[in-house]
Amino acid sequence: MKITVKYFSWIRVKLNKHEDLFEVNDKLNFQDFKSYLIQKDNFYLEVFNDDSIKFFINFKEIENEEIKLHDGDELGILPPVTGG
Amino acid sequence: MKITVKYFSWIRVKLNKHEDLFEVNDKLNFQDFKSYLIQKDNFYLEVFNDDSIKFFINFKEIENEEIKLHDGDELGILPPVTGG
Amino acid sequence: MIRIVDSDFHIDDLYSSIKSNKNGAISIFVGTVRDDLFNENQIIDSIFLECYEDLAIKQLEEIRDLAIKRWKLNDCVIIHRVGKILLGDKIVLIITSSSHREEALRSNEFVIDQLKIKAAFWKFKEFGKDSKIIEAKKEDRKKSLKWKDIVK
Amino acid sequence: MIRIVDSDFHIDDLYSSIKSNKNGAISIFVGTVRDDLFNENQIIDSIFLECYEDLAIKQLEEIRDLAIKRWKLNDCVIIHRVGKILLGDKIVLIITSSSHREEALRSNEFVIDQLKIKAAFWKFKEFGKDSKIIEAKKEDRKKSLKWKDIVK
Repeated sequence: MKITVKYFSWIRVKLNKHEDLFEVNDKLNFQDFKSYLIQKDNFYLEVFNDDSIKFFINFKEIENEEIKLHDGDELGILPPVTGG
Repeated sequence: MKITVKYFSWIRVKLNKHEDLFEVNDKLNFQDFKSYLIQKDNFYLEVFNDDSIKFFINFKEIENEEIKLHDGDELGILPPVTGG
Repeated sequence: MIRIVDSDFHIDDLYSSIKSNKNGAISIFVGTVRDDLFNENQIIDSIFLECYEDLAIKQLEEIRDLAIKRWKLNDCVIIHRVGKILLGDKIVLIITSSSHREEALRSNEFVIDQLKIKAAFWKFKEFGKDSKIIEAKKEDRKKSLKWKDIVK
Repeated sequence: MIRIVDSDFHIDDLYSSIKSNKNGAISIFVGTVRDDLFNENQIIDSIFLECYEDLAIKQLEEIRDLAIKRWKLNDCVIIHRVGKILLGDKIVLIITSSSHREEALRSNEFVIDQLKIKAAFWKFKEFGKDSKIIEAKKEDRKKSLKWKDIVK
């Protein structure tokens, strides 16, 4: 299945891209997907260990890391917001 | 000396005029002027007994009733305001 | 800027007058003619605003100066209409501008609370050729008390 | 009305969109680009606003709906700019309209306080081709806590 990951703020700047499209095994949950990303690039470890960062699946904040992912899901990785 | 009296709100409506010009003796203070007005028309008794009404001499609220009046002074008689 | 005016005005014009690179937050309050002022089954579509202009200007300036001093505002604008004002139209507009939102918001509320009880304006409901005084509200007096210890 | 826009806007147009005979009080907040964001002796004359648009719209709608429900507002408008914004220009505008001023003012403050910590926007200072992230402020998080018991 395909998962889009969206980057913002300093993460977008550091990675120098707005998004990635990952092709992963079906039946992954968010926790599995985290491990997958960390394995791909150690940078994600920093992201997942930073408790100021929030994660959204399809525009809904993740409350339980065991949430199942589905084909076409969009993961948003959000550093602290500074709008207004 | 001449004293202008300005009427507003229900007082203006009741008297059906915006102002009066009174020719009075020199050396009157505000208290004397009150007596003068009440003598002229009993209606002023109602006005001076109504503690919701405020009195201004030359756009300054009267704090001491013994304040001296001067030729050309303007007395504003103000029912509770309702602007904004 | 303090103005007593007898016709409607544009908010953008007044906003332009306070535009400054020092501003981070601007609060604007608009008071309008509300239809539930008219709950007596009478055909009314306007109010009439009376004013003791020279005194009102002085009072609005005093309120503005207090607000600027207390909250270190960059600017404060007060515009008040007089005369006939139609249902839904603006009666008063207050702009407070500051570096930070807390100051802009708090001072804006102070100005409208003070204006309601301290500035020489009087409202009448109009029906046909007749008009009726709108009574002062006790709540307005109560609301203004909360500023006693905040603005000295 | 919730809008994310990439150019400046007129306040009067937005004010017209909420005009109603039910309104007695309208509070408008405008957040602008302030020059003291730029205190590093760098030649800067703008900020850049990044946004996660689909999420931000949803978050702004949630904030608006909470405000309308809690203060029984007649309307609530939120406009947020994105992209390059020049010094002094508007970043955000919030309108809350109500019968009474207390509700309009309080809800307006709630909306800006929430927006600051909950909506997916990010600010950068721009100098030449370079840009630098503007850090989140701890005070904003503290300010938002005061609403915890007021809006549930």
